Amino acid sequence: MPEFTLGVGGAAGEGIASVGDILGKTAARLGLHMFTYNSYQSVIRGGHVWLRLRISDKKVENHGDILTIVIALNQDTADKHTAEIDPGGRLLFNADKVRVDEKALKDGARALPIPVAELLAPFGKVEAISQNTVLLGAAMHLAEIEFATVEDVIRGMFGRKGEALAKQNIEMCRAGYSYAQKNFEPLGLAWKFSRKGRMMITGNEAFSLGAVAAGCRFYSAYPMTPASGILFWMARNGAKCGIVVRQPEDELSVINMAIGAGHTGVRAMCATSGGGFALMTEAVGMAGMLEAPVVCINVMRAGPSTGVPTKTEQADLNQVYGASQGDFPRVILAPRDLLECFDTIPEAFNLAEKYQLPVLIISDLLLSEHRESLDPEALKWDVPIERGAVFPGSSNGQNGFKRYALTENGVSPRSYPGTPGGEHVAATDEHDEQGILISDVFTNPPMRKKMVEKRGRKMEHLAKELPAPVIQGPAKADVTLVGWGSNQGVMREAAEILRGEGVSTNLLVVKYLHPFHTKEVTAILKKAKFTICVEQNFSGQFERHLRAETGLSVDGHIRRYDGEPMEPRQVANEVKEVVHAGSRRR
Amino acid sequence: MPEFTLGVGGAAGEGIASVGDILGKTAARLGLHMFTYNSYQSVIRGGHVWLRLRISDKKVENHGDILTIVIALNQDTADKHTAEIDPGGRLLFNADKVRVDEKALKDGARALPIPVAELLAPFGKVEAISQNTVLLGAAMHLAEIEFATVEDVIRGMFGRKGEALAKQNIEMCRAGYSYAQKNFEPLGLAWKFSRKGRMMITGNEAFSLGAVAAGCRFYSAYPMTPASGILFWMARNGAKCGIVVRQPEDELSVINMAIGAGHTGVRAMCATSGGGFALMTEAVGMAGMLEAPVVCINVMRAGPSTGVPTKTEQADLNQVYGASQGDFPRVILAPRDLLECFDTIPEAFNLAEKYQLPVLIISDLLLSEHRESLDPEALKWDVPIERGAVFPGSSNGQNGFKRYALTENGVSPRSYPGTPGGEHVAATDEHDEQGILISDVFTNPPMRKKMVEKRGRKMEHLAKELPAPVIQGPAKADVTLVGWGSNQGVMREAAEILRGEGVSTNLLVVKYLHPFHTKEVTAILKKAKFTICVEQNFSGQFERHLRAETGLSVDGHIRRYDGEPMEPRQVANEVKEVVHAGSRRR
Amino acid sequence: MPAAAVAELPVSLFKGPVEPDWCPGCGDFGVLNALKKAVAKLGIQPKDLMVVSGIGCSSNLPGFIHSYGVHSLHGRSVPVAQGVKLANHAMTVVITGGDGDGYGIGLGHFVHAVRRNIDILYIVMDNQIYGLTTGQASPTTCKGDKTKSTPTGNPEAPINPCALALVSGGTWVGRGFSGDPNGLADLMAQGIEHRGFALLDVFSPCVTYNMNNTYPWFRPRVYNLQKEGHDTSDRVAAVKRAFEWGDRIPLGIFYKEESIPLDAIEPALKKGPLVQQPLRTSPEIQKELMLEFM
Amino acid sequence: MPAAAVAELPVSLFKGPVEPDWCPGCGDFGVLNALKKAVAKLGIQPKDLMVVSGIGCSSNLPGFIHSYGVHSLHGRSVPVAQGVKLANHAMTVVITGGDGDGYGIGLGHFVHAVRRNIDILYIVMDNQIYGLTTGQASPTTCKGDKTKSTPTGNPEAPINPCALALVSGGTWVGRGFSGDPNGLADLMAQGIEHRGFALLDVFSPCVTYNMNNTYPWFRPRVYNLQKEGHDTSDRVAAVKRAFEWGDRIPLGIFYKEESIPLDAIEPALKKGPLVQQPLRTSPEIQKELMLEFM
Ligand SMILES: Cc1ncc(C[n+]2csc(CCOP(=O)(O)OP(=O)(O)O)c2C)c(N)n1
Ligand SMILES: Cc1ncc(C[n+]2csc(CCOP(=O)(O)OP(=O)(O)O)c2C)c(N)n1
Ligand code: SF4
Ligand code: SF4
Ligand SMILES: [Mg+2]
Ligand SMILES: [Mg+2]
Repeated sequence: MPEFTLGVGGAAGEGIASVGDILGKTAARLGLHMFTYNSYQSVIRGGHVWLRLRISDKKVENHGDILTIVIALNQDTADKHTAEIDPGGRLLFNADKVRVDEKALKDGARALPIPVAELLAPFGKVEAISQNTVLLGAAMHLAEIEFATVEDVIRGMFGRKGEALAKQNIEMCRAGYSYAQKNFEPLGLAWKFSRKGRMMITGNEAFSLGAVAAGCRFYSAYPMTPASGILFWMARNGAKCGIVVRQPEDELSVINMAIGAGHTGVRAMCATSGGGFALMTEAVGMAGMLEAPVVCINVMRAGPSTGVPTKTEQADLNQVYGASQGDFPRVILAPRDLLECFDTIPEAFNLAEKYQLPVLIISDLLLSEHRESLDPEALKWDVPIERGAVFPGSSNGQNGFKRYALTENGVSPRSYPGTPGGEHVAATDEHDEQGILISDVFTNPPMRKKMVEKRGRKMEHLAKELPAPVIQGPAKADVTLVGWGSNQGVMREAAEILRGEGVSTNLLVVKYLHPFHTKEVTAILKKAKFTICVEQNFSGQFERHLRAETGLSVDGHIRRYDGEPMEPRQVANEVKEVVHAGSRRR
Repeated sequence: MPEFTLGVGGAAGEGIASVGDILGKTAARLGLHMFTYNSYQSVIRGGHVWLRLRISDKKVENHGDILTIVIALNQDTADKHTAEIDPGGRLLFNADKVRVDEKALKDGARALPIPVAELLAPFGKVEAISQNTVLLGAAMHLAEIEFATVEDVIRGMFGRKGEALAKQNIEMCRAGYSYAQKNFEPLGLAWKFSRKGRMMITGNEAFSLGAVAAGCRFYSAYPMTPASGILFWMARNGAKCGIVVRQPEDELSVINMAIGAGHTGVRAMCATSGGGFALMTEAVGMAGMLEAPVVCINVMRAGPSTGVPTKTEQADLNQVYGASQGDFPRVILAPRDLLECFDTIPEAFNLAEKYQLPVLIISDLLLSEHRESLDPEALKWDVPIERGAVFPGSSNGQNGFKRYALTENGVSPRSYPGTPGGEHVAATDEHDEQGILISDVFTNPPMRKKMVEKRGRKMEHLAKELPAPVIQGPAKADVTLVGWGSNQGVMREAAEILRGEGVSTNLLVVKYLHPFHTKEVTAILKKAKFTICVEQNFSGQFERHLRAETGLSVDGHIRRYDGEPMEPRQVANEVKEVVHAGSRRR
Repeated sequence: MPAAAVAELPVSLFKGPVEPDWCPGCGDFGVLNALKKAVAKLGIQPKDLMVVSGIGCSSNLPGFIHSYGVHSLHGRSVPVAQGVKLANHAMTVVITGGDGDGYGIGLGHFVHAVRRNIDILYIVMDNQIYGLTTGQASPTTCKGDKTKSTPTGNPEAPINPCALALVSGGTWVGRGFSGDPNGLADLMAQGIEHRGFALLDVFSPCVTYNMNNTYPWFRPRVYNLQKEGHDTSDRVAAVKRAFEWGDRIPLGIFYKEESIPLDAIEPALKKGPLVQQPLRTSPEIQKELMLEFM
Repeated sequence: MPAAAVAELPVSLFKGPVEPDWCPGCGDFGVLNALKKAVAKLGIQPKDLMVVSGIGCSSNLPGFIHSYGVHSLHGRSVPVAQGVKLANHAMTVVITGGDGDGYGIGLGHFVHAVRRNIDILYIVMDNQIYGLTTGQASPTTCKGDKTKSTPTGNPEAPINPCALALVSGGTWVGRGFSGDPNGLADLMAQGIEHRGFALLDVFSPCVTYNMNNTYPWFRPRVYNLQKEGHDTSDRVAAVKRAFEWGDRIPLGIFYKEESIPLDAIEPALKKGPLVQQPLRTSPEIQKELMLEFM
């Protein structure tokens, strides 16, 4: 099972992302699988950017914890990462600029200097950033990636207008490739390229495509890392997909616009990160009260407050669960992998429109910004679109339309503005079936009670639609890992490692956070021998949520909150420690 | 034990509140106890305002569920409340305006018409509102309240400038009083007036006095029912207490100003209701990250969204618990009665300053707006004021002050701006001990981890300071009522009723919501035979909180969410039903 | 908005399901009546009218007119209305709210909406007070005025909403007075017909909490800009007029210009109202989108 | 602010704990240097200076100057700074932020702070772009300009921050250019010395994401108001100048007037900075407060 992981490091502005993009796309085209995670900082130039790209011929769901080839674009990278390279790995560096401490290398790892200036000499005066292309070329040779496909990828990236530039880049890359061919042994990965073309795509881009599939027609957002990727995609592609894309003055405006649009009958979505979501909470309650559909994504980053804007964390669950005052129905979904990013959007819109409520999606920097290979056939463009009960109109032009009719399942047919006979006012004050306020003049406690219950009933019915959670891996196991959202990728591989080491392990990763499958999850956890909650935060927000919903506590937990995503080997090791400590405690 | 409850009803603008104020103050001066609850609507004129005033010679903690005298200022009131008057009760009404359906009266209740126009004739042309004073006079006679004290109270209300007006009002009141003396039997309450002067005060006013006692020097707020009472008090009295009072453009500004002031070294507070608090949440996280002290009160009203602005509910617990993204320390307190409104503010400031974090107080319309008698001696003005670790200054004018020094208890000495040698930047980005950002240039995962843990440690130490919850009532009981905040008043009386009826009942009412006394509460609940959670909301937010913190579920619950506060008899009856149903289930 | 001339409708068609619960004499009655008159005159069907408001006494208005309406959050009517208009630009969208709602908590949205220039009429019932919350200072309360929140006099200078709109690129800026119902209805009709974001600030006295800016106070002071030959195409002159306060207070149109509203140039709206567009994209576009990632 | 003349301090005293991490050539370097120069010249001790910012490249400034600072939330620097000043009005409070921070998400706070007139200098590094989030349109991005969020050109008109301050009762309104460091330092010193809220909008080019409003674009266009005999006491003239854009763009002071800032009239501040007041109230006052309820 050939596989390797490349690390590219340098300062912001040194072209790290493009190395990852070219190599990643090439691998995907050749039919390999890839997963890349970019560790960067909240600074425009400088800092230490560190991208890891894992390429394998089987599906990979995280960036792993091996390091086969490192491209050091600056001294800093060599200093930081030389010692991390696996035995048998290689360090590629610009011999003119970077000095390597060979003693730091693990046994069998080797440092391979590339005479970049010499190789670039034929090109005349070129920008300093060009070193990345030369070193990439050298890495292609080591990793035995076919050069012809790289050529195609580079050409595709520059497009028709950039033919000359593309050519120059290809030649620079070839210079590195040829130099490496002459001087270094490849890693011996023995690929079999299926040449099945795969996409290379981020979670944010998958959300965007999902929105198109869902028939989203309105997208509003205010820039905020790590949610901005959706805005970028939408700004570029919205018009051709028939989507109105707006970046208004703040997040208050973002969600209120989206609710206005959603209320009017178009599918409207918005996204932000934790701080922006905090500003949106009041309007989430408004959507609950108006019974207006809206889909909102909170892409978590390391908090609290401004926190570490370019780092990942899963610590906004409390915020999303508690968004806005009062009791009202809402749905909270946490997609667990790239494909679910796509699939969750149509699902969210169907729930939002059928039940007329806000659907909140929780993602995180890891899920939203990582790049991964994806089969194009996996994207189900032809999803069912369910718009729920809609009033068709009538010739009655009088007052009296019951927008909030008391129904058995709590859902009252909507009347899109513009529909004859369906005139009404949707109000955030408590109201009666017609929407007439009952907060003024005579507060009507019995009607108030009915309206609270009507809204509440929607949740009971909705809950029945949601697919129940299932155990992944063996039905019976010594250890059950429990988690949510994006951690699935690392948890699955950790379980695999553990099973390989004789610790039978299965996992439960929850996507449907609210409403919660209390009965099903309780049954699963009660059967489990030893449960460990794995999550990317300090206080164990999901662990607490689990207890709130089931009354059950887990036997141990693994938490990380330094901003870096978990790695499978690290998790597997910690599981063993936790089990050991836990069984001693018993 | 003499006691009666007066109900006054009419449209907004008919002077209902002043009837309650005069009678309530009079009772308090005479040494009686009183509790009043005003049921009004979100409308400036009109609507149906319904004020209930309970007067007793023992302490009363809720408005009860009896109705002894009703003053009907309009037809609506007579129509709505005639049938509710207790046997033996009286309905007073303006014979010129209101018709009463005597058949609706319970046995032994009587309707007493007052010829208002005739009684007011001697005063010439007077405003229609004057009927309230005449009817009040009649009620004083029925309730055997001393007229001389009423005179004093009215005089005090109009102040020196209003002597003529006061006199006229007194005479109008006397006209009603004398008419009743001549025509009706009093209720026969046989008061013994201790004449111990008591205050009559609202929860919001108690919060305000508590702020003065705590040394609060900055108060900011944007008007929002039911929190506005604090702003009104502060606007009138702030200057003389040395408090800067500001009403800025919105709640975002409110809390950010307060945090700026708190960071600078003054005790700063703000208050709002649920919708305003939603807007404040991002800044709550900022206070957590800057480690700035701030006290913020969320006075709940019936939600979601604009909801029923003038009605009570306890449904903002999720919002306050989940306020802002990320994990950071915060304290959540829910005062349970009038006196605790006062006491909680100094306590909150001490916690906020000693642990440098946001302290969030949850109140509700019932607690904040009800009026109650209070012994002036009960107010502990001389509370301890603990400001926590403060850097005294030094001659070192260089960079290097460690504002966020890693300490054992997580608290690092603050340096008030202006202090020599303590210069630093407090940042919402993650930072090192000096406050230098670690989100830029090089994100430092080990330092990040230390900082998260440092902030987290504050909570552990703080938790040890908080008084543990105790069982009220007998140590062992068949039924244990569990609740939080303002419901204590009604729960205590319900328990008393139940005990009187042979159902041994005790109660646990939680004030310290976060951090939570998990160990102590678990011990109490595990010992309890049958637990019932009593709260004023639809979804059972506290019940879920309890489960999240202890893993324990209650055996039954009583919830109300039509906007009206619970009443003791209603709760007692529901307890019996729940116990009955629960024991059948078992 | 209505391109071709359409027949007038009876005002009674717009009678709402309940009677307004404003205090007797409140200026907002005049605004409500004028709005009904304006839309009736323009022949806008109730089904094609969307009235969006925030929270406040004034913001209760949508409940009192027969049409579509959203009674949104305090301060958020403007973004909600923009969302509505972009979702269905065939509708006539009118925002009705108060000075606290629009110029206090909602100020940022207001100024940005002006520069964004979506085709909406924004009517502010400016009573220079927070009515519904029983009488605190608002952003247009005059300096020195006593209110419940400023018992010793307001220390802050008022904002100037018309001037704010004017310097933010406003394409139609006017002011009305609920004491002049016909003039007001006429201004509303013009504001609706204007293509772009139109601000109509209306003096709408609060008879319960504002004892300074009352009907009798306004009457001798207000004058009509259009009667004094004001040049509505001169932005600087308009700003100068907007500064007038005290003895002479202008009503009427400060400024107007032909404009192409954002909803007319937004590419996704070229094919007609968004709400009428099909939800599926073509397989060609799907393919194109996927190819970008390969 | 400093009443009596005090000795100048060395600029080096204000050297921050770390080097700025802005892109080489970023306009914000000029703003930082000018601010250090200005406070050094005015003899303000680092301990008496509080620099408050929001979030953005520009908002990182407090980290690069030795003084007190709060690096607050995106858009919230203005309320935080007002809280600081009211808590300790003996300090010199300067806000430093970006155009997105102050004129986008923070616009409401900005305009209300102008009318509230608390003694603060607000410096906005206006690069007409969102820098830190990698190049989206900001509220001052020109119409038609292409950015990451407006790839086919910005359809919204920019706001005019100086004009907004002018029509909101601003008592000191100026504009600087980080390409003119001495002029900028001088404007900052004047803004700090002004008693009241002072807005200093500064053209501070983003060399990475704004390829339209660059140093070479500005240089031939900017001119100095004070060199052209502009009357800084004429508000309408100032608004007119603020409208100038294109071939001639004014720098310098648009308007100033003597003012009494709110912190000078706030009753609770009469006895000195709030932070220095004792926390206990007298038993007499306690009694008085209680008696009100009896
Ligand atoms: C977020 C939020 N803050 C505060 C309030 C309370 N509130 C309701 S109406 C209002 C002021 C209304 O003033 P204005 O807009 O001038 O309307 P008016 O009542 O004067 O017509 C306020 C502060 C609220 N509903 N929501
Ligand atoms: C509530 C919130 N929304 C969005 C962001 C993301 N954000 C950080 S900086 C910034 C824009 C900065 O632009 P500007 O103020 O002009 O500063 P510049 O970087 O251009 O100096 C944004 C949108 C945030 N931190 N908080
Ligand atoms: S309080 Fe004022 S604004 Fe509100 S309804 Fe009454 S008069 Fe009108
Ligand atoms: S991105 Fe622009 S504003 Fe930010 S540091 Fe670089 S040049 Fe300056
Ligand atoms: Mg108003
Ligand atoms: Mg900027």
